[in-house]
Amino acid sequence: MSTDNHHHSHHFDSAEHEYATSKEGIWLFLTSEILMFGGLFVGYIIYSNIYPQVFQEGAKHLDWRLGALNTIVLLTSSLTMVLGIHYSQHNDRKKAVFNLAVTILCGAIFMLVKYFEYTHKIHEGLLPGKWYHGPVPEGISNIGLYYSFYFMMTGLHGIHVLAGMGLILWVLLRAQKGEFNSHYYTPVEGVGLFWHLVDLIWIFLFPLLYLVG
Amino acid sequence: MFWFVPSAQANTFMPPAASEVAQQVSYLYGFMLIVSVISFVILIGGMLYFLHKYKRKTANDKTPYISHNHTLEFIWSFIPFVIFLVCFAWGAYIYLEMRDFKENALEVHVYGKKWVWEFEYKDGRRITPTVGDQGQQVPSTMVVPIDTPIKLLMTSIKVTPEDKAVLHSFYVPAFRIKQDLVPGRFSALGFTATKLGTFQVFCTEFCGTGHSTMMALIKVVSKEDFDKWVLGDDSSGGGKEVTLVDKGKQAYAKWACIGCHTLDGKAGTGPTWKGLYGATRNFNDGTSATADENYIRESIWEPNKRISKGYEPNKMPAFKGMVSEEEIMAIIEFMKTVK
Amino acid sequence: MAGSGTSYLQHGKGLWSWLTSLDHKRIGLLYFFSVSFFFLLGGIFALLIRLELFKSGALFPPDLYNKFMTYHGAMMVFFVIIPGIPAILGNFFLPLQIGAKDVAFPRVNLMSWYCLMGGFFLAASTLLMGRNGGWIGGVDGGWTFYTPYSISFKPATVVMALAVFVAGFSSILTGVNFVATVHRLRAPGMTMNRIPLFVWAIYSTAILQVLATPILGITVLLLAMENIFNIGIFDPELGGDPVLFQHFFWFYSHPAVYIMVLPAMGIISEVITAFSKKTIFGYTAIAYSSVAIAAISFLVWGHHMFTSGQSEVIGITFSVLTMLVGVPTAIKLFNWIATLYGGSIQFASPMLYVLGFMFIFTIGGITGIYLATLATDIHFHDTYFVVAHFHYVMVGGTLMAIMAGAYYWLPKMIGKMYKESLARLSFVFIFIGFNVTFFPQFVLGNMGMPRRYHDYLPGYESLNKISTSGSWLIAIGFIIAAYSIIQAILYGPKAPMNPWGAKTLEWTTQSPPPHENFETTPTVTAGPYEYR
Amino acid sequence: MGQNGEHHAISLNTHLKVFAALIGFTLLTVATAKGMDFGSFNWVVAFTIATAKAFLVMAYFMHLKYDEKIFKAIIALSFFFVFLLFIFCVGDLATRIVQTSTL
Repeated sequence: MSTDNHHHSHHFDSAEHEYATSKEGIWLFLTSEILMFGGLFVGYIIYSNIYPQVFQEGAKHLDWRLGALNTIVLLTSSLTMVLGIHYSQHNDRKKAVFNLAVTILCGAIFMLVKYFEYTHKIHEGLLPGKWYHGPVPEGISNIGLYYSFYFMMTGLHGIHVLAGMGLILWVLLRAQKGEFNSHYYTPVEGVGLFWHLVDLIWIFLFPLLYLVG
Repeated sequence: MFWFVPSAQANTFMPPAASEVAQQVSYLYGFMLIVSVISFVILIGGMLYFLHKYKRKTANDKTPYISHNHTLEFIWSFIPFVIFLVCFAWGAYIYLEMRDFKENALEVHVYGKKWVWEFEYKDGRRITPTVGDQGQQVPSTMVVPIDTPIKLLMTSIKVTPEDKAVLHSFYVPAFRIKQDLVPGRFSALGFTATKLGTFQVFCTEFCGTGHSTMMALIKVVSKEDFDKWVLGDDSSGGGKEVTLVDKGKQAYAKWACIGCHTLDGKAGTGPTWKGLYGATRNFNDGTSATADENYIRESIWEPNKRISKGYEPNKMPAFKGMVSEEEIMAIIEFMKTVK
Repeated sequence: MAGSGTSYLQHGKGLWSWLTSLDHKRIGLLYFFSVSFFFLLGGIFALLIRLELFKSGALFPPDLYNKFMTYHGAMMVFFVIIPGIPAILGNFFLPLQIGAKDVAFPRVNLMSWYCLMGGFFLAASTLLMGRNGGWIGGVDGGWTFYTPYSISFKPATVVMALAVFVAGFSSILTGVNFVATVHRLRAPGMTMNRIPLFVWAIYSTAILQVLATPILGITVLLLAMENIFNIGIFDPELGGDPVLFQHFFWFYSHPAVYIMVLPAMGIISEVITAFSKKTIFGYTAIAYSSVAIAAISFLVWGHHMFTSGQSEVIGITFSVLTMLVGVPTAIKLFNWIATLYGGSIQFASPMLYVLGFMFIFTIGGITGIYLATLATDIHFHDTYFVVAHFHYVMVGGTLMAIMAGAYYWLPKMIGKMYKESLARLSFVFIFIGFNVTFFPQFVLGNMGMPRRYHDYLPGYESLNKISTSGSWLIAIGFIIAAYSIIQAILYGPKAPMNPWGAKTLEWTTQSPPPHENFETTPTVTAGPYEYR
Repeated sequence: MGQNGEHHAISLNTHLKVFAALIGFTLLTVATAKGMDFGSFNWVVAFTIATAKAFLVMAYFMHLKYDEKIFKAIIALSFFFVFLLFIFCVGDLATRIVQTSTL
């Protein structure tokens, strides 16, 4: 909240008070993110029970190796994020900046892999709903539905990854200027929570889309 | 364009109950009405009494400090709770009865499309809106026998393949029944009529421009009359020679033109057909043309090519490949008679 | 820092200082002006609707009427009553009532106002987009956006969905802010059992805003995608289920009804104690019933869908759960009336509005039971009975409460007194006008007149005429109310610190309050309504 | 006062262990899904593992284990409401009676 290093905003009693409040605000916001993705998950589970074949056929065209790679990339980024926070807390500016940079890099790798997956699918005609013109297995008329969910879920997640990368870049620049120390590191921690949530959603998306289908 | 229906005349508090379930709903409604009036009098009467009695007298009135009273609070939570549960249980009981479709029920299919109702019987007889002898529009009329369980199987369909089927809802106030029609699946509705007469059907799920004119009728007849009607012995005359005008009339109903184009000069979603043939049409792009055979063919096959002033494009689906040349000629002959 | 004696109104000058202000009081006023403007627009659409329905037969083309109805609904729901009380009065008085200097996140607070404005401009821009370039722009199909109808209306529906998404974002941010504020920023001694009931109400509302709105967000996002890419999740032609859309939509929109009415209940508790000079009867019951209503409201959404094609089993489940939500509501009504017992009741204009609320809300609440009961709802669903019911609850309830709150707190907000006679006159017009407008609609619903009808059978005409004339009375009432507020702002005499002799914290600071609310942070030693 | 004083700082060692466990779980979920077939229990296995991973991330990376109770309550509430949406929607779809045309 405050851009000031050692002081706190006028309406808080102390820096500690402000820190705890900000953190609660972030958790509340994450709640709404979980519910938003939750809606999609509920839709996915319902439709995959109505049309099990559609979802099985659809998942066959996904490369689980790329999914697993992305899972590991995101988990690594979560670790470096944690390290970034840790070093910010311990006044180690260099290491903090380095770890934050690695986190952004991991995000970029993730998006790059996604880019290849997307172009491949667009090329093959594996598109959502009405636009699907890939191979149509026998007896299944609405296989596009699977790709509707695939693109909606990964797309929305991808937007969150990009947003998270932007936020990390913001705290990275501030860390570079030495704005964080053991008394004030709320933004790094807040952005970190957001980034972990993005990771958390992927942890569920990966088996859902790539493995069980 | 409203179809004058005597029974739909809203001259009573609720339409007269004309089905088995309707009678039960009326009892429940009566019970709830009495309970609500009593509760309302207790609440608002109590409030008014307190307002009168405890009106501020001086600026320094002393008031008692009453923070709570568990007994009272329990009573006024518990009594409403019991009343609510009674309403629920009674309502659910009637509802289950409403949804209990008899095995031997007479099945009628209901199709909702923009913006007409169509009914189909098991013998293949399909009822669409028609044009009466005086040139007035007659909505689709479902004929059912009295005191016989009826099961309606309903779905929403499209007018042309490019169109989109939307939600409709089949509502018969006199029977106290209502059910949405969802595209792509059948929903069911059952009733047993207990009164002879003609009853109004409304669409109660918003379905677009013609929503408020999407009506139909249910005609309840005696069992004997129904049997006669099934045999085709109604007075509509099977032996009459079918003229081109009659064919036009049929096409007018068949393609649901009736949903948007009136015959009596009133504005609908589309222009009225009254006096249309031979008239000069002014278009949105500033041009104009005479409504001759070619223009009418174009308007049916490619309606969005030229839009008459005051109307929206893309309201009417293109009927090219669906309405045949013969039908168009018949429609034009029919149009000529609508003056 | 502002010196002693300067109010928040003088702290910083010029339009720019307002548009960038982080002061919760100024943001509250920003909301006040923008929401009033939205209300004016929504009201004009309402008058046009009633004008069309004045007599049987068409005055406007059906499509135009359908747009009036849609914009009236969307404007009033998403831009007036949902942000209404929490964002205007909640923003202004929540920190004051708990003795805080500001809300927890002032910047987020300002951002949520900009989100609402952004949402409004997006919504307004749809007026320029017709169906594939139609002659009059705008969305039709109602504020509920039921698929598949809403899928066939591009591109305006896409933009409207985004508008709702952005406005929803504003709602979430406000909710996050208020929950954190109530949890963390209470003055010393202000325990959760001592916070005023208005704060309890806003707090419960905020929880609803955080938990329910995201589902609306994902629903309208899917709707927009459905329109752009035909993804088929809600399109039966591609295997989707339109009824599932309704589930998702009402998962938000039913709690949203309580987002609208819970804060209204909070205002009632405040005003009724102040004008009967008596402590609230059953503080705990009222406070916990707010939370109970918030919690149960998530379990009842299916009562909007009894005829939609959902299963019978789930219909019955939703019906019984809906009955449960009636209990805390009834508790509140009884407690308010019990508060009047033995009081010293003053009929000032805020109190008149509260009494009007009690009258109207009781009718609204009781008729709700008809709609929760399965058998009767089948008859009443989507008829004018429903229209009358939710106007009784949301307009009669929320709007009466917002007027009560506005007149109660206006002296504190702007530091000026209004003319009591004008305020009372506005009440008379609004109260009578409201009942004249909406009571006949119960009867119309009984007779079976469906809602969203552009035209109706001649038999329904006489009651519709009464209803339409009532709408003009309401309009006159609001014009008088607006005049009285403008008159107070411009020429009103200076307001004392505590004109009503109320006990909550906001009355212990000067009118209007200084920049940081209190000269010294108050320490609380007793409950909020200590009229001993 | 002092953010690092009062707050439990998790050691780097713990973080690395958690990370190793997460990677291990990822490999395990791939192995079970691709190498073994539990029939209709595939879902259960995959989701159990995913949930375990989610708990690790929340408890350690997101500090929930050592943070204030209220954060746990907030996050639990959000999952509970997703569950509510799920259970009622499924409740509807599972109990619908499919009507078929007899024509």
